[in-house]
Amino acid sequence: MAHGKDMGYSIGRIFITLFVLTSVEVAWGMFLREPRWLLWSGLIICALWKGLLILLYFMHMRFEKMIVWSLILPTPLLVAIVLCANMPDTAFNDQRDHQVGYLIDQTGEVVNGLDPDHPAKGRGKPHGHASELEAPAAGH
Amino acid sequence: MSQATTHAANSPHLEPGEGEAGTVRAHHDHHELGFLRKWIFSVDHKVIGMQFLFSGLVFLALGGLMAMAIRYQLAWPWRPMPGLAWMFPATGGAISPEFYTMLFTMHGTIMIFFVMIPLLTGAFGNFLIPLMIGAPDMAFPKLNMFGYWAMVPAFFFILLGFFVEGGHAAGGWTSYPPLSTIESAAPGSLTGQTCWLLGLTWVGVSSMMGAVNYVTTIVKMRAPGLTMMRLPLTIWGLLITSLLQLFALPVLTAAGILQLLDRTLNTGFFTPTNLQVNNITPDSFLYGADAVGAAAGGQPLLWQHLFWFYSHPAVYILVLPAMGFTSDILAVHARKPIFGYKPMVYSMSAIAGLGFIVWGHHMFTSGMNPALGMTFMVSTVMIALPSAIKVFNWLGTLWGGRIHLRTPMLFACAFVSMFIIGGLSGIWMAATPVDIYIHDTYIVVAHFHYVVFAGSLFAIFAAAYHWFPKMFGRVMNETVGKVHFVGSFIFTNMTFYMMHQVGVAGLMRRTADPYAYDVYQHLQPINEFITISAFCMFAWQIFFVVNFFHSMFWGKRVGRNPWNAASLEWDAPSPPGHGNFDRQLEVYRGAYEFSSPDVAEDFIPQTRKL
Amino acid sequence: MRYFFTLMLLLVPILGVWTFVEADRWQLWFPQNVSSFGGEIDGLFNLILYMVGFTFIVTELALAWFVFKFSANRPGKAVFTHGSHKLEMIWTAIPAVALLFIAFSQMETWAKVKFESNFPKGGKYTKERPIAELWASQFDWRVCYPGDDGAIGTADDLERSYEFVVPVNTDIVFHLRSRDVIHSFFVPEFRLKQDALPGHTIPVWFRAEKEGIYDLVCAELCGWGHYKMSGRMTVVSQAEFDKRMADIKAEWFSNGKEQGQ
Amino acid sequence: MNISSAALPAHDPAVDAPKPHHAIYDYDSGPPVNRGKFAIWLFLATEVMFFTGLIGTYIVLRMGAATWPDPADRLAVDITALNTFFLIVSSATMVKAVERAMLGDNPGLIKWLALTVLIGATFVGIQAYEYAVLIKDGNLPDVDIFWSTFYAMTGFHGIHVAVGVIWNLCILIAAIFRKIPQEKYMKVELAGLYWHFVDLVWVLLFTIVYLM
Ligand code: HEA
Ligand code: HEA
Ligand code: CUA
Ligand SMILES: [Cu+2]
Repeated sequence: MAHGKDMGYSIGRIFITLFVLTSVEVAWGMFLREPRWLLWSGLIICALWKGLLILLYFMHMRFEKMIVWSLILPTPLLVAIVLCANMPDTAFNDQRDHQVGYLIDQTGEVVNGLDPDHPAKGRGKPHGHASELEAPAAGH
Repeated sequence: MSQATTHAANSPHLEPGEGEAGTVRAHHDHHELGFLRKWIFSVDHKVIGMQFLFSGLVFLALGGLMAMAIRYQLAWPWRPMPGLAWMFPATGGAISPEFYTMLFTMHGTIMIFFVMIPLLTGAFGNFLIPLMIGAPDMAFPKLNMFGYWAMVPAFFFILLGFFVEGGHAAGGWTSYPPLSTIESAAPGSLTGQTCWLLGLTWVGVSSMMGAVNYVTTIVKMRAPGLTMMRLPLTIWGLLITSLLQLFALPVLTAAGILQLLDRTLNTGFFTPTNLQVNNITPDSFLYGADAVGAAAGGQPLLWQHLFWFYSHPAVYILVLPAMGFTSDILAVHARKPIFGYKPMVYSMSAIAGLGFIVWGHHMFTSGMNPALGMTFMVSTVMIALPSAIKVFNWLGTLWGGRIHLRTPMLFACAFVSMFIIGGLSGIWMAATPVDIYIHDTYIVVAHFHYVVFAGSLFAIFAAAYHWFPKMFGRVMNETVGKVHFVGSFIFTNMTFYMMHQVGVAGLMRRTADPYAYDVYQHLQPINEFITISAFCMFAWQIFFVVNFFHSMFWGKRVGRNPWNAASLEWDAPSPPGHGNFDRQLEVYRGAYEFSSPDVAEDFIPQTRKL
Repeated sequence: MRYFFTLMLLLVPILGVWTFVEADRWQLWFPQNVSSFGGEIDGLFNLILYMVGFTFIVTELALAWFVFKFSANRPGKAVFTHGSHKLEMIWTAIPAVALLFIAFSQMETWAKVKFESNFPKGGKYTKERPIAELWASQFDWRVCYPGDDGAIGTADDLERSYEFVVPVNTDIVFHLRSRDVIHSFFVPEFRLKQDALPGHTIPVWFRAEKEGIYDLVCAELCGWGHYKMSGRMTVVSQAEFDKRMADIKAEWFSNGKEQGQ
Repeated sequence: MNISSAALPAHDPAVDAPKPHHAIYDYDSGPPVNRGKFAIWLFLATEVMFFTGLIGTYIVLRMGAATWPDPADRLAVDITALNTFFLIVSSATMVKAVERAMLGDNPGLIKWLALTVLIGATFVGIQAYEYAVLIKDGNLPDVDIFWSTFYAMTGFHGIHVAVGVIWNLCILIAAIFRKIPQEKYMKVELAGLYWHFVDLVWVLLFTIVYLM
């Protein structure tokens, strides 16, 4: 056997931390929606913290040798490369006629399908309210 | 090192991965395997390698036939192909433009995903890895079997596509949306493209299983004394290739699945809004026009980025094992140690590492942000540096050797010669302003056929001649082999070299009839020349096919080590039985100790203790 | 046999160089260049050609020579060496310098052609006021000139299919757009290629320095008719251009707009 | 011909004929890591890259959108939050199961593994329910890019969870009928690593898709 018979850490403690972090995260996400930067940074910190705990303890990485780390270490770099290269062409592309999410609506107009102010004009329907919307006119 | 070299016949049966260091274990179920277990559902890496080899060769013939049809059309557009009227009754045997687009799409797809990758990693990777590292089999033999069986749905879908309505995918092997996602944009985008995507997904699954297995085997199952820096370069090439597959391929799988969703569920990851195909807005874009609409609003460049993030590393997947084969074969037949072993290893790693950050060079004119283009140019140009180191070290290996010009050696030298040509034309394309002009011209076609056909496929030929004795216990006929080499070399250069010239003249790839443009009309004679050379090259392969199958059964029998090579696979019987080796190997040195003054012979096997 | 194989390997650099030398004679070289930056691109192509050509000749000759010399039947063993640190350094450093030189020599021209910040300013046509919008669709080209108001997308726009007329010796900026799939604007004589990306408006500039009629080629696979998606680039003098625009306008309004649609 | 046809070493049937019965010489080289663990980490690296493709697509598309709907308006964050807790709990029970397996405590292993399978299946069930409600309301993947990305990401995560449940179930069945001996605890640990990975991906997905 490669290592000792117990996991080398307190499962309970990690579990409680994860539990608390998730609660904080959900509460944060539900009640702290403005300002955006605060919402996002809080959530990102919580998520990364949780992910790290799972990786280090549940997946036992804290106790693994360098060789196991080396298998997974290139990935963050590659993730960053993929994201960085795609940002200018997709996220911040100013040669686009319309930003992401524009659609043709019932009237044939190009509208922002993601605009929360006009859910019926685009095609996104709010959760659970479908029956309140009229059925679209058929044919075009 | 202290490992048991005794035959511990009574040690309990352990599963792979659970053997303690130095365990020797014996198999007790020595019953003869039936045909099915032995050849079809085999878990023996040698048999699985053969399975990949033969299916790869069959697809090579198919892809080659498609190339011939392509060439026919380019030389004599719209002229009925003699004797093929029954296949295309509508046109009397002539190639229609729809069919032409399908031809090169499937030619590229089949050659890359169903020929080169299966042959290099599937066939030779499987066969050579355990043998060259002195292991009894792969780390996970069952997984290995599934690796081949995952190819079966891939074969099914890729062949099915030819028979569906609208024909097979016709968006190029790059499948750029929206051409490939909007059904009314091309006949191949009806159902063929879906088959294409499913086929590729399964190839991906197969490669992933294979790659996990190869890396684990190479890292964990080397014979005692075989340190990483004593590995043959073939193994290094295969190891690095597998890592490339592991880290790059899943991105293509994800992108392929997103494209599949675009096609089947009408999502719009890669399709911007408000398009008018055939001058009408496709039904699926209109709200309420049918049950399912389409959430357009995506970004076509996103596919290109994700596709090339895999497919550029993929071209190094196509060449790194080939470089490994070449290095081994050059050293053995020149009776010289590899010149600069460590630089060779580092340069392969550097090619792989840099290979992840150069993919944008396929997108210089695509509308990509030009500042990105600049960074991609610098990284692309720099990738020539490790390639240069490799070329010079190959030359260094030849220098001062005692070269035996046997067939494998000739093919390996041809690889060096033609990889240089293909690599150097890569520099033109890497240069952004020059690529503005030459992108999508025949210079690109010349470039990649020099590296994948004249490069990798020649290395595969070299490897086939070189390791044939290990596979079948017989050598291929030397004279026929040389005849095969001479014709292949000459006709390959005649075919692909002239493509540079028509490319400089501005001829574009993927055109069914280039002469529809005035600017290209004077290029027809040269295209005829290329076509005739290509036909000759294709016909010439009969020497290989006949030699291969004839020698399999009636070739001259040879011993374990016909080339007097030093690496471990030659220590096993030819062909090796189940479990590969009949003694516990112990490794004392690298794989390239040729012509050492310390011994009388001109080679020291890795296993000999001095 | 070794003579024969050496000859084969030797033929590669010999015939290889020869075809490049003769290419011009057989009209297998660049078509004439008529754009202002085309000369620079050809120059850069040639710069790389000379550099890689040199490398090509040296490496191929070395290969042929080694194969010839060292496959001779001679007594004794091969030279026993595992490499040379000094040589590795040399043949890493020299190509590194050469490659960096190649990379950096390209940047200026690339920036000139493609960077929006370098687009001609102060001339008649700019990124904001392009000469026309060029629409690609399966499988034809359409040009949309602004009417009298100089702005595109208004009621007085003039549409014309197939032919794109521009004045000579003027910095031209136009907007490239696509209706359906990806196409590519390619005029070999201009050394200019730019994909038309659906859903995008991509500004492109060039300056044609010679009057004439040039083929406009679609260079990105766009379906079965990709091969015949040709257009025509007509470069005329300023006076002629004004006359042509007047003609186009007259034709457009006399035929009714529907026809151009 | 010259030396190129130099005589090849002769075939010697006594030495060279394939031997049908070989001992298997299996030597464990390289770093002291279990092969299975090594392989599973490689596999997880490919999984990271797979989800990079999916999540990366989401991120760049979202950054490029003019507006993005507040997920709380469209998705049922509350029951998904509950689901998140389930997955975390199941990760913890999985750790217990691995611990029991290491100690050779087969009944304990069965208990904790069964719990893991159960909770995992609940997760899948709740997600299926969520999908059913959404689809009934007409929120199909083709409605807009929000839903497209939503289904692509959560769908592929859901498939991974389902695979994990099946994998664990197989081990559970093996443990019940054949007993997993202490020295084969690695079987459980490998499944556990995959299971935690799926949990980890969910932690990120939940934050990005449901809360941000
Ligand atoms: C095995 C496959 C393989 C290999 C190894 C390469 C190697 C390289 N490729 Fe290639 N490439 C392809 C397969 C391959 N390519 C394919 C299939 C396509 C087309 C895809 C499609 O669109 O369908 C393509 C397309 C392609 C493009 C896009 C062209 C376009 O569409 O406009 C570019 C642009 O930069 C490029 C560049 C390079 C470079 C710089 C290398 C370098 O790695 C080469 C390095 C090698 C050398 C340079 C030679 C040896 C070095 C010396 C002798 C030393 C001295 C040299 C100097 C000082 C210059 N390739
Ligand atoms: C590994 C990859 C590979 C290989 C080997 C080849 C081989 C060949 N290719 Fe291919 N080609 C591509 C990859 C490859 N190609 C790709 C990726 C594209 C781009 C597609 C796209 O644009 O989307 C392309 C496109 C392409 C074009 C451009 C089409 C166009 O743009 O319009 C042309 C044109 O001449 C061409 C020609 C040829 C020729 C003449 C061969 C010849 O060398 C073929 C000779 C055939 C053989 C040598 C096979 C002989 C058979 C055997 C040895 C079988 C033995 C069988 C048994 C033992 C059972 N190819
Ligand atoms: Cu339009 Cu090709
Ligand atoms: Cu590339």
